[in-house]
Amino acid sequence: MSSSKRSTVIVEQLRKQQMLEALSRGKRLDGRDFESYRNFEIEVGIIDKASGSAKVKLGNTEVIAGVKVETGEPFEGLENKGALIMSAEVLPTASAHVEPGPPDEDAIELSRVVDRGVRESEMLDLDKLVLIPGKIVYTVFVDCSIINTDGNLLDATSYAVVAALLTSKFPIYEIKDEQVVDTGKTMPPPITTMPISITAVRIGESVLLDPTTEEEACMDARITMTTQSDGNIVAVQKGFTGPFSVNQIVQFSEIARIKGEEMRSKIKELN
Amino acid sequence: MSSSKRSTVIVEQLRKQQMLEALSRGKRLDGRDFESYRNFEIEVGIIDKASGSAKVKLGNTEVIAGVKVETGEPFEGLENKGALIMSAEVLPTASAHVEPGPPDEDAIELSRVVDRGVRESEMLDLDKLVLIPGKIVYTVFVDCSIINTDGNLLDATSYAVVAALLTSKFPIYEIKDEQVVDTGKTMPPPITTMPISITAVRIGESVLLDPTTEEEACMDARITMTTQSDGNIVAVQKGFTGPFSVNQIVQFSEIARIKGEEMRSKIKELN
Amino acid sequence: MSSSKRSTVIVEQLRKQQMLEALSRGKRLDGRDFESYRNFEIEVGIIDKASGSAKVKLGNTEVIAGVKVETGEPFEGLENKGALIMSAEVLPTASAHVEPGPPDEDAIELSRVVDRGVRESEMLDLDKLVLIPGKIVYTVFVDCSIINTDGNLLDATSYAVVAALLTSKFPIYEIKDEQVVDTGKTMPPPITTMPISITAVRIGESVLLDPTTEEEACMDARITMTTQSDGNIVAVQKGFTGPFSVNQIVQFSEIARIKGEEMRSKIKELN
Amino acid sequence: MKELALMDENGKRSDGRGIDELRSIKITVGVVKNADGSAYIEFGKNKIIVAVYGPREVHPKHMALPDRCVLRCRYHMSPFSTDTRKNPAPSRREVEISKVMRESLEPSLILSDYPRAVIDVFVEVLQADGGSRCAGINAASVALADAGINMRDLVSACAAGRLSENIVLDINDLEDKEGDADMPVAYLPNLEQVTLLQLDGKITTAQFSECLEKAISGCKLVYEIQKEALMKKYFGNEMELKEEA
Amino acid sequence: MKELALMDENGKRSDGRGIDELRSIKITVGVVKNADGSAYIEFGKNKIIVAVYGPREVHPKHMALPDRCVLRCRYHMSPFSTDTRKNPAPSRREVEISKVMRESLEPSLILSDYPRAVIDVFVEVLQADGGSRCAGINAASVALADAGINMRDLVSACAAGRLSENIVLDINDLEDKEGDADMPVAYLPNLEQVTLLQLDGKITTAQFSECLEKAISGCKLVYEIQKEALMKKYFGNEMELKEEA
Amino acid sequence: MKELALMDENGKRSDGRGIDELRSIKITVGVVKNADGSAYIEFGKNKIIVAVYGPREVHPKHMALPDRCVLRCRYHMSPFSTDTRKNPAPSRREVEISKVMRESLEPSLILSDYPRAVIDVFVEVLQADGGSRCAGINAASVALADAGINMRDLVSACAAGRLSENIVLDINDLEDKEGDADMPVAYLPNLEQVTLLQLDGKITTAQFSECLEKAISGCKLVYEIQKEALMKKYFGNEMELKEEA
Repeated sequence: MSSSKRSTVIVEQLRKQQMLEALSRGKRLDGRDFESYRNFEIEVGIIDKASGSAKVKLGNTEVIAGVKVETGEPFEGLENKGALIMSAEVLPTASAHVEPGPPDEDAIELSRVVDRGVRESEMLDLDKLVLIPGKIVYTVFVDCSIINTDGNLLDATSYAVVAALLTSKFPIYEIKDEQVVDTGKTMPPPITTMPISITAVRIGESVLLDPTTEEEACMDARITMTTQSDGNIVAVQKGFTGPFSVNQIVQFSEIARIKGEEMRSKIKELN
Repeated sequence: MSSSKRSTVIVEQLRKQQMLEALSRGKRLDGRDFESYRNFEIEVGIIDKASGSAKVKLGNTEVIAGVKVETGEPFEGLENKGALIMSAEVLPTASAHVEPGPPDEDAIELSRVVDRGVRESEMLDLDKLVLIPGKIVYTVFVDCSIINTDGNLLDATSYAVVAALLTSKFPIYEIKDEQVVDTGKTMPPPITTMPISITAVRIGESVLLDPTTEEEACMDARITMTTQSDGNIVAVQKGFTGPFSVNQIVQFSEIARIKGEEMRSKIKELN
Repeated sequence: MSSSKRSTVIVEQLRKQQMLEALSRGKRLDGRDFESYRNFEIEVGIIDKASGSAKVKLGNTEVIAGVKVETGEPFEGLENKGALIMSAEVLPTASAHVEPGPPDEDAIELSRVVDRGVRESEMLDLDKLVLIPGKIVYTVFVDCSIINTDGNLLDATSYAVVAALLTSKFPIYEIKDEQVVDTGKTMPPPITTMPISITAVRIGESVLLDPTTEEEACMDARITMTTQSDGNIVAVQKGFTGPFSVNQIVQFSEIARIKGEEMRSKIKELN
Repeated sequence: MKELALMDENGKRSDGRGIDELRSIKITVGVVKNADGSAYIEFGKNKIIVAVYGPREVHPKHMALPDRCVLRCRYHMSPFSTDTRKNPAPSRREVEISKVMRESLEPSLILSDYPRAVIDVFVEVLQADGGSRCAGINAASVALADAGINMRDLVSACAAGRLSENIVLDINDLEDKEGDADMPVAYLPNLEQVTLLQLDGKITTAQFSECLEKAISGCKLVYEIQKEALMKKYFGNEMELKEEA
Repeated sequence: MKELALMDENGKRSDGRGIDELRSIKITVGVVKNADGSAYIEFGKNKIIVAVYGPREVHPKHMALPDRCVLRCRYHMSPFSTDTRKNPAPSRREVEISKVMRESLEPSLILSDYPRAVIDVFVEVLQADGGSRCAGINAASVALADAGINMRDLVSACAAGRLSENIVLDINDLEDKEGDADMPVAYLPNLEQVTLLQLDGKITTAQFSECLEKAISGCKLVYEIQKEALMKKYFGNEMELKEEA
Repeated sequence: MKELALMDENGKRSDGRGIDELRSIKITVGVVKNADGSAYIEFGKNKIIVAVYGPREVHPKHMALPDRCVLRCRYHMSPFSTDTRKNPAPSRREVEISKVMRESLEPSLILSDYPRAVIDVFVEVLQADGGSRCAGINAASVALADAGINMRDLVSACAAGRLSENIVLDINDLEDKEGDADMPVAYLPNLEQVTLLQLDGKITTAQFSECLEKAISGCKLVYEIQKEALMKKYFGNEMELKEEA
């Protein structure tokens, strides 16, 4: 059951007023302008035991994504496609407010929205990950561990997943006598496009990209939009309890496309 | 672990006294005599996606049963029979006192007693629901959602299950090359009899059929008896923390048979 | 998540002082000297439905172990070995401080340390419990129910497991037409050695074998060492929050070997 | 090939509707006797029942908020609601929908009027078709009104989507699975605010705006049906009198 | 064919018993050292241990009842108790039996004597045969007496059932599985009240009464064994003295 | 055959190390921004991050201890940390390691300095090699120091083990699986006390002492690396100045 929450960080009235005042002057508390992302680092291949991995730092937010490739049965209704399974855990290391345990609704929403971007863009060509149609397919696990939180988990996780997949080496499996054999060789994954999410929050009338924890604590509403390499939109998620006007959404969709293209180039470069 | 409960509805002393007084004059608070059931409606076929379904209203108690038919492995020890699986959930819609979550002991008892009536009467001839003996059989799920509670969930659920099964159309599966194939055709289920449960509560020395929530809040003990079409008894369950005398039980067994026959005719008519 | 505990039994300061005083005079509260075990009884074959069983009483500590033998798939990475699965439950009967529910960290540690002694000593020759290499093997469940606790659950459970395995009769399974068939005959299990654990606690500078609940409530640290028939050590586990000196550990290792041999003879006799 | 199935040469969709046509919608208010407010909706083949309990005391008490009411929402599918039997344990999908549903309803409610209390919204999908979250929001908002909760506006929800080159209103199950994009939207018609927005599928920026506008036009149609259902319950007799007059 | 297996031409049952014969029953009182009361029962092949803790403080405190004692009961099967290994997690069957067992014991106890407290009854089935719930109730009632809980009467339990045309006493495992009906009953012998009654199988109304009477006659036999077990613990020496005298 | 793989004729191990050689170890302090203390360790192929939160208030409050601080510890493996994907739910192995890890850290801390508070130690294994519990303890102790918790000593941990006739230091993954015994040890170097000791495998009493001594010698080597890492964080500039001078 979903329930209204106390703010995860108690925002002192003073601090919130300060923020609104700064925003009214077009400035954020950390000095960025509304459409700037924080510093951004990606390191790939950090987990040798994974088929692919990436660590993303977005300001102080830090996420690791790892890709594991196994074989298994296809999903019901998707018998001729490889299986893609994503999860995200906000580790209790990540902030003083995380309890260890199974993922809560925020972590579930997080992994489902990231999943949607990858799945709907068909970033991975799952048709190419079938060994025996209807029976044995590649199973691709993408698991994310959030190590430190400072806002905008969604984009940080999304970039880590994309970078980990892009730089993966998938094991090549073969079927011999109806048995799966790991050939010991690897191949690049069948990548078709690069989905990039862009997230903004609305605080009063201001719409800010890449919010920090402090900004999320003051937010009225959140929106995430994922575009693929050709600029088409593949996933949108409005979050939190406040509304957006149609105008705000349409304007944001343009920003998300442009900014997405910018981030896409950066991630390509970093790899 | 089973634990004594607070009464689910706090009965004011006054109201309970009022009830005992009325009962001493042979009358119930809603005007019924002791052996009368409340108004009773059944609607069948309400869920197109189910193989069978029924909604029962018994006074203000409202239950939906849905039948789903799939194929699967038989149960251990019952290799040559179809598998019948029942569940019941008291939805949180049903009253201010229900918490969402996995079924508690009351819901488990409910579904197990309803199940016992269907299973012991052999209402469904499970011998006829085998595809490959010992390997693949029909799996019949009967799931019940209780939407509103006003007492006597057991009978309402039991009638919903019987009506849903009676009016089901089972898919016809065939085995081709050791694989299950859905032929797209349907058949009536192999029905042999109609189990009907009758429930009473004892309040002081009075034994009342078809109790309301208010009456259950005052009850000392509960008893349910299920008979099949030929009048034989197939399941009995005493419930709650008070005892019955042998005499009360034997008298009730006669009432359950007669009243069961009456309800059986009503349900047949309604279909 | 593992958490510091309140003492399970609240030790009155007086009682603890009394214990330290007695220990300083080389005596325990129940009169034993430091290296003595309590009275010790084993009864085997008490559960007819199990392939093997044993009840151990060690003072007032009472444990039942039961062995069940089935067939199943081997563990990943151990394709050519039978599967051995151990569990232990401290029943809520066992003391006023046990809550019913899934095993807590103490019960998990208990069963894992007992398991380690059996597994590392290769007491059961799992290579001999294979039916179709890589596909079907014997699965040996050893489940322990702790009925009453008075300290040193670890040794009591360990002895119960050893006695139950030693006196088991395993069903003989055969493969016919790729199907498992129970021949109805039995065989003795493939036993190679007898692992025996010895447990001590340190209270102040005293190291006592076979502690009671009262002594465990005063302990600074605990250590368990398991030796096999040839005197070699196969498992060690330091427990609780206090440290040991290297000297204490080395001295204890000698005691565990000698005492282990003594207990081994006793268990052999009893069978 | 795919497009042929979803839209014929006359612009008719697989279920016979035109591009801008809603499925048939029927809302009944006050269907769960014990609840403080309730509604039943049939939206295409969706059959959904919503019960509202509250405002009432929060248990456990430390969940209460000093300055406003807690809103809780459960979206749940009955095991018989789907083509293949659904396991009754809550899926990750149900957890996410419960969350976005709660968030889409919250802006419509004046929660500061009920400090330290809780309002529970239980959404039970008896039969699921495409768009069950929108249908559920529509029924939930009516049920909240039926419970007499102070509101700024009703929440009306409807999806639009893309079938090949066409942006169409109110995606059904088949169109959701076989179509190119699905965008559920919830809207406060008087306040002109969007409280739910999701998308999966592929769509250009231009189509995105068109799709959003279309979904909102659908919300406005739904709004009328919601109001009518409430009128019927509360002024049913008067309405009949007027019709007679 | 089936009847032949369960009853021979001389009216002997598969385990050699006559129609009205109980399996062998052995009850020992005070077997769990730490418990406030305890009992061990062998009832046919059933081997069951029961420990009672309480009356004691309730945790969490809000579970307490102001006017009487809470009774809690857990029926649990050890993994090695059954033919095939039992998963240790509680099954739906164990949940139901815990409930009917608690309800069958509650009328025998004067719970108003211990307001705000709790009594816990833990029933562990070490080996299961037909009739484990009856055997468990018998041991539990003795363990409650051993714990010194104020009681109106002991609860005695026994099943009867139908094997073809015969109503027989105390159904065993094979008879439960292959027989035609099984009816476990718990009874307060002095108060003449039935506190547990279940049935599964097929039976006429006439056979139902006969079966109930037979089960109660079994309860009365069990009652004597329960009393004897308690006497042996509490007056063991005196009894021996008398025998010697 | 087995020995050949684990140790060659020149006394070199499968990864090229000698008998008394540690794998390469790298510790970085203060890597998790939000934590009160943190450390990252690479120990062979182990990659482990530890965050410490506290001393802070306990929730729920009844968990608090009146005379000292509660220490909590979670050892957890990321799903991608192992050769085959690890299910994220905590395994029995993780539960045991969380426990022995907590117990190995507790003697180093002056918990009586923080009555009624809690300290949480979260150990996340990003990549697992043999000896992850030792590596985790080393990082955890440094993270506790980084959090400014009052300590008697650092805890240093290292395993030794037996490969055929040789007792070797710091068992790696392959040696753990194929070797003959593995003994993880944690040690307070200044207080000369053992706070973790486990063993699995086969070993004589004589080898046991040798193995224990060898593990402790490893702990002492690790201790220097731990201190250096802390120095680098807290006196990094001074150290560089000295080097320059």
